[in-house]
This record gives sequence, C-alpha cells and structure tokens, in this order.
Amino acid sequence: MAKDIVAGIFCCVGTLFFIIGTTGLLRMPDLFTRLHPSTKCDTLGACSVIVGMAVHNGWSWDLLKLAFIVCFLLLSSATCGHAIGRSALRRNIPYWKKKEANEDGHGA
Amino acid sequence: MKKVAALLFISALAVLLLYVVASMPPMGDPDNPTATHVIPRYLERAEEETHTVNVVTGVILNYRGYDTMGEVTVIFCALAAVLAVLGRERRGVIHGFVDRSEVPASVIVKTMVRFMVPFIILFSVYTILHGETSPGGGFQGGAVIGGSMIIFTTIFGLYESSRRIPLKVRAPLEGAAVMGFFLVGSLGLVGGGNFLTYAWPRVAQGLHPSLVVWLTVLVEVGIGLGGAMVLTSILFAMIREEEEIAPAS
Amino acid sequence: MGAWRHFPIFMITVPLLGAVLLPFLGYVREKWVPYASLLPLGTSALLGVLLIGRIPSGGYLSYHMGGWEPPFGIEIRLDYVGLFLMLVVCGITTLALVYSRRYIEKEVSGGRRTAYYVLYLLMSGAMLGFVATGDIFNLFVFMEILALSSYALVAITGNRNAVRAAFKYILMGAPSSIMVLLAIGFLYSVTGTLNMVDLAGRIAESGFTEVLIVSYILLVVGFGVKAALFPLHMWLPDAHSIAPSPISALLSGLLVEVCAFALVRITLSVFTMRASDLVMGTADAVGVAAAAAVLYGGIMAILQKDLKMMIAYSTVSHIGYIFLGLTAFTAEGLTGAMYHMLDHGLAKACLFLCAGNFIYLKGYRRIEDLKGAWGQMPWTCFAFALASLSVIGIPPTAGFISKWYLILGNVEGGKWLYAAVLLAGSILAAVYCLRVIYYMFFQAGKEGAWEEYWHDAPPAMLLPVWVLSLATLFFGVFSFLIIPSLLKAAAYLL
Amino acid sequence: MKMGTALNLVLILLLLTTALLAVTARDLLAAVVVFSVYSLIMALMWQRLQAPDLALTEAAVGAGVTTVLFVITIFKTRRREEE
Repeated sequence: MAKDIVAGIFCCVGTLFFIIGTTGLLRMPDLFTRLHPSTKCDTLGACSVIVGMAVHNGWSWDLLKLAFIVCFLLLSSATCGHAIGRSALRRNIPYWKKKEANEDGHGA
Repeated sequence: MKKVAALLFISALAVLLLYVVASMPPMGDPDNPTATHVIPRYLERAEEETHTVNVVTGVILNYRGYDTMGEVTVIFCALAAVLAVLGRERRGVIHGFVDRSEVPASVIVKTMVRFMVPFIILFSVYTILHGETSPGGGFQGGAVIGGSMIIFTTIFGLYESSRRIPLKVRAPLEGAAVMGFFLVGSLGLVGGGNFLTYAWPRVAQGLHPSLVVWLTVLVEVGIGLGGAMVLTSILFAMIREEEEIAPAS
Repeated sequence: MGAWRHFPIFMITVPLLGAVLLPFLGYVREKWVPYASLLPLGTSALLGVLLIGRIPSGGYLSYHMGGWEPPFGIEIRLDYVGLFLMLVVCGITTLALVYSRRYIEKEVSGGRRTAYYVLYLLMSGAMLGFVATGDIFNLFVFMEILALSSYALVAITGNRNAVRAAFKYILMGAPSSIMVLLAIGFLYSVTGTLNMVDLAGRIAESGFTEVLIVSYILLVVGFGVKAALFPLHMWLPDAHSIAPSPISALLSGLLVEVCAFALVRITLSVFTMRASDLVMGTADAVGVAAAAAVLYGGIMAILQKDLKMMIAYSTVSHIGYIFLGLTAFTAEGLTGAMYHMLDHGLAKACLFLCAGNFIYLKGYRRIEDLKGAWGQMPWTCFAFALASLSVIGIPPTAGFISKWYLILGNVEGGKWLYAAVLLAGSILAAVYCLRVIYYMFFQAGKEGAWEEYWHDAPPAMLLPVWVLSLATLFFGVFSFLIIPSLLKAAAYLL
Repeated sequence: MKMGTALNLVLILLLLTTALLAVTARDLLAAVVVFSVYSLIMALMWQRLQAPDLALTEAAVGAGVTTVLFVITIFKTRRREEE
C-alpha cells in the first residue's frame, strides 16, 4: 500500500513536470527559452515517472531495463538539447527582447 | 472546380467506407467469421507446429511465409526503384556529399553518437534473434539498424559511414532477405516437403525440432540484414551528391 | 507426382532470386548483367515449357506452400488458362529482355543500368506469381511488386517527361492499390479466410451483403485502374509512350492484361453463385465502359501524331475488347478474351519494339517521320506491318481468331450491340494502322532524310521483333492447337 | 466511461487531428513532423490493439526512418508547397 502511494506520488510529480514543460514550450517567447522547459522538465518528468514505475514494480530484473531507459533518456535528451541550442546559436537565431514581446502581446 | 470534385469524391468514398465499417461484424466478438475459421488453429497449434512461441512470427514466417517473401521483395524493389531514379555510386569512385549544414556537429554530439550506436545495434540484434519468442523480428530489427545508420551518417557524414559499410558489403547483402527465404524454401524440398516447408513433417518423422527454430532464425537474420542494408543504401543514394569527389587510386 | 509439381513455384521465385543477386554482379562485372539477367527468365520459360501437357484443360495444379493445407497456408492454384498466360509472360519478357541490351545502353545512363535489369526481373517474376497464386492477399503482394517496379521503370530514363508520366501513374496507381487492399480487408473481416476457393464457399454462406458489394466494387475499380479500363485509363498513354520501348512492350503487352485477368479470376472464382446478382450488375457497367473504351481508344489513336502514343491508345481500345469478351459470360467470349490476351500481347509488344527500333536508329517518334521508312529499315517495317494486321484482325493472323471468338461470344450471349462495337473497333484499328503502313511503304520520304544509307536495327533488336510478329502469324494459323483446350478450360471456369 | 475507452478516444482524436494537419499543412517540413507524430500515435494504437510487433515496426519505420527520408527529400527540393 505504502509502495503504491510512493509510486503514485512519483508519477504525479513526473506528470506535473510534463505539464509544466509543455506549458513552457507553448508560452515561452523564443527558441532558447523554449529549450529550457522542454529539455529539462521532460528529462526530470520522464525520470520520475520511471522511478515511480520502478517503485511500483518492486525488485525484479525489469528494474535493470528501467535503469537503462533512464540512462539513455538522460544522455540523449541532454545531447539533443545541446545540439539544438548550439546550432541555433551558431546560425544567429535572434534572441528574444522584451519590447518585441510587448508589441504582439504574447511574445511568441 | 477541381477542388469541389475532389471533395465530393472523397466524401462519397468516406460515406461508403463508413457504411461498410458500420455493417461489418462487431469488433472482438468471439463469433466473428475471422475468429472462428482460420485463427483458432493458428492460436492453438502454432507453437506445436511452427516451434515459435510468438504466434505472429509463426504466421508470417511459416504459415504465410510466401507472402512475407513477397513483402521482402517489395522492400528490395523499393530500393531498386530509388536507385533507378537517383542512380547509384559506382565501383572505384569515392563519393562524398557536400555538407550543407552550417553548423558542424560538436564533440559532445559526436561522442554521444559513437557511444550510443553500438547499443542501438545491440538492441536490434536482440530484436532480430528473439523474433520467434518475443514481439519483434527481422523487419523491426532491420529498421532499427537502418535508423542507427541514419544517425551515424547525419553526424559523421557519408564518407565516414560508407567507409564502414562500403558498397561491396551492401551490394550482396541487400537481397539477403529474399535469399534467406529462397534458401530455406529450397531446403524444404529435401525429404519430400514443399517449398518453404520448415521441416514440420520431418519433425513428425523424428528429426530434432530445433532445426525448425534454426531455420526460422536464419530467415529472421536474412530479413534483418537485408532490411538494414536496403535502408542504408536508400539513405546513401538520397544524400549522395552528383559530383564525384575523388577518383580511386 | 514427380518433381514437376514444384515447377510453378520455381518459375516465380527464380526471377526474384536473380533480381536480388544482380546488384552484386553489377558491382563485380557490370558488363555481364544484361546477359546474366537472361538466365533466370530462361529458366522460368524452360520450366513453363516442361509443364505443358501436365495440367489437364479441365483441372488444375494445387501447390501448398510450406505444406500447409489451403485455408491455413498459401496455395498456388494453376489451371490451364493460368499456365497459358504464364507461358505468354515468360515468352514476351524473355524476348523484350533480349531486345533491351542495345536499347538501354543508349537510353539509360550508367549508374542506373543495373537497376533497370533488377526491376525488369522483379516485374517478370511478380507477373508470374500474380497469375499463379490462389490466395487473394498474395495476389495483392505481387500486385505491389508489379506496380512499384513499373513506376520506376517508366521513370528510368530520368528526363522530365518520364518522371512526370511516372508520377501521374503513381497518382492513379497508389489509390487503386489501397482500394484493393481495403477490399481484401473487408472480405477477410466477413469471411475469415484469404484463399480464393475457400472465399467462394464462405461468401456463399455469409450474411454481410453490404460489405461484399462494396468490396467487389472496390476490387473492380482498383483492378480497373491497373488494367486501364476506359474512364480510369488516364495514366496509360503517357506512361506507355514515354517509357523505354521494351518497357512499353511489357506494360502494354502484359501488365494491363495480367491485371484484367486477375479481375476475371476474382469475378469467376471468388464471387460465384450467391453473389451473381451483384456481379451481373457490375458486369453490365463494366461492359458499357469497355464498349466506350473500344471506340474512344480507336478514335484517339487515329488523332495521334506520335507513333508510340498511337500504339498506347490502341491498347486502351484493346483492353476494351478483352473486357467485352469477359462480360459476355460465355465460353466463347472468355476464350476470345484469353486468346486476345495472347495475340494482343504479342502484337503490341512487337509494335512497341518496332517503334523502339525507329527511335533507336533515327530518333523518330512522329508518324509523319516514317514516310518512306521501308526503303531504309525493311525488316522492321515488315514486322510492323505484320503485327498491325493482327491488331486489325486480318484473317491469317491471331487477331482474327480472337476477334472472331469475341464476336461469337457476344452474339451467343445476346449482346448484338457489343458485337457491332467490336466490329466498329476493328474498322477504327484499320484506319490508324493502315495510315502508318501507308506512310511507310507508299510515301516518298523527305529529301535525304531516309536515303542516306541502308541500315536496319542490329540483329539482337530485329530477332525479338521478328519472333513476335511471326508468332502472331503462327498462332493465327495453328490456333486449333490451343483453342479447344481453352474452350474446355473456359467452360470449366464459368 | 472506462479508462481504456477514454484513452482510445483521445488517441483516435489525436490521430485524426494529426492526419488532417499533415494533409493540410503548407509547410512541408511541418507536415513531415506532424506525420511523424501521427506514426507515433499509430504505434500507441497498435499497442492498445494488442499488436506489439506492429507497434515496434510503426515506431521504427514510421516515426523514425521515413521521417528522416522525407526531411532529406524536402531539403533536396523545395520546402513550400506551391499555392
């Protein structure tokens, strides 16, 4: 029972991170600020959902698979964020300035 | 005018199809014609007859293996069609592609790809070899290998990756799937079976059942290798640039 | 039961195997590819010839793939008519392949030549499998190989027109494939089987009439596009006239007919008895479309200025002939349609290869350019004339025999109007063929254009043309060798 | 309504939306990206219809390989659909 509660909490936290991340992706004004919620929160959200699943599952060989998934997720998500950000920087994609945002209301 | 006609045609087709779907037997009903005719035998006896735990693999490679042979030929045909339109690199000429991306990949990305690709290939080998016991098989594994080659090529460029899988490896292996089927199919003739007999009657006559498993795995490996090579060749043909960078020494 | 019962499956798979082995040969010794690609097709033809006489005209050969009995496994079901068509396929593909080498060297650039032969073998093998299979999903699989390879072969020269024609072909062909797939899915959902014979029995018992009707309509439309039945023929003239000539010969002489044959097989052996009302209703519609095709194709062929375009429209007209024979639902009509598949295949392949000879040597595509061609390329011109006679239906040629049976079948079925349309189609054919012959033989050429030097096409390109044109004559004179068996087989099918 | 049905409905709605978007998008690159999303949802659908083999294929081929091939094709030709 306690296991279920802990697992539930982890999963809820993960989902919350996803919601925040997606909101950020939609609301943030430019590419660089959008990168921030989408990569960071997705990684954290997915990882805590997986931790929740691991807790729910208990000790078994499946834990190893979950651990691998977490590993690859951390690595690939970070690398993707890095690659996107770096190429955007090198291609001189303009930064967000506060004034422009005010002009069209929502910023994006 | 054209748009209206197209819209009318599409909506007529949609109404027709929805009408058919509505009058089709209900989904999941155990009395369906589909559930009572051929399927029960597949579900009940596939493991005993085809020696594959995964019934799907048993059906696509054994009961309906001839269809799958046709499907892998379709895949090969797709490659031939791409090469017919785009042309193919020729022997003795090193081809490259002009790197159009303004940003070269950084060390971090390169290291990560070099680290990940072996794992991806390991996973796909697992998928291919366990096709007869768990979901997956040659098609899926082959596609994953192809995907890993796409990642490698986008980061390191055509020159590097075609050095690792040169034409002389790809050319004979592109048809590995069809060859595997043909080989196993012809082996079926040994001992009086029909084409594509995976030795089931021979097992009944006292041969060891692991033979069937080995033949199934052989076909799976053929499909996986062939699919991977076809995808790689399609990718190379698509990103290859017309100008030939350097003649062979 | 000797080893011969394995022959059909090897007739199908050997060309496919040959196709997958060719890329490696193309890598090692590119020059050998044209010769090596003859080997698998020759093997198929040989196996087919060895099968002659093994299959009785009222019976069939059933081959269970993998040893699984029919509804569970896939069955190859080869009756007399099927074997007949397989032999036609083997013969014409081998001849057009012999023709290909010189023509392709000129038209297709180096990096693509191996792909040409690979696709050619795939297409031939798929046609053989398409004709022989007794499983409706297997039919679809082979149709996909056939369609995919033919799209690519139309586009293989790589120039703008070819790519555009191929794209038009894909735009028509891909939806038709989806329609056939949907129809097969619907049929499976109400019967639970994919084997054609089993389907016939299950359809007779099935209570889902609406699903059956829609799936039949989808099948007719789907195969109708592939067979270029009149209102769905838009892709044909472009694709058939722009493709390299040997491919035109294959597309026009075989592919459309094989697709028509598949529709017939589904009509006669899947939707039997119970569904006969439905089939009859659709057959009437198909009959009207076919009659329209005969007239439309003929008239359009007369209006063309481009030689290959004219031959392509003639194909539209002749597809109408074949369907008119089929919709008569009499043994004579069916025999006429089958025999027309043979002689139209031979004659059309011959015409396209002749047109290919003109293009290869002189680059002439327009009909007007052929004035006085006889003085320069007599062998090609004679073959062209002979094949034209068969297209018109002049007595000693095979075209006469098939048209005779087609008209007989329609009269017997009480369809006088269609018989009249068939005759009118012959007159139209006479107009467009004789015009070309008149230009070739009786008109003086432009000054200097044809008078430069005497040289006909190389032997490797003349031989297939002559074999094909003599074959139309042979099958006209010796039709009694085949017709009685075909009649018997047709009566058995009905 | 059961959870499973609700999830199915959401998936079907997403499937329809992505399919329509993929067809109507003028920017071909956007169409390809949406199409890849469509494939991913389709893979989920296959999994829910208890066809894991198909789900694997769809995820690898539909969402992975074809997307890249489409993107390559777009960069070799024009990005915008003509009006």
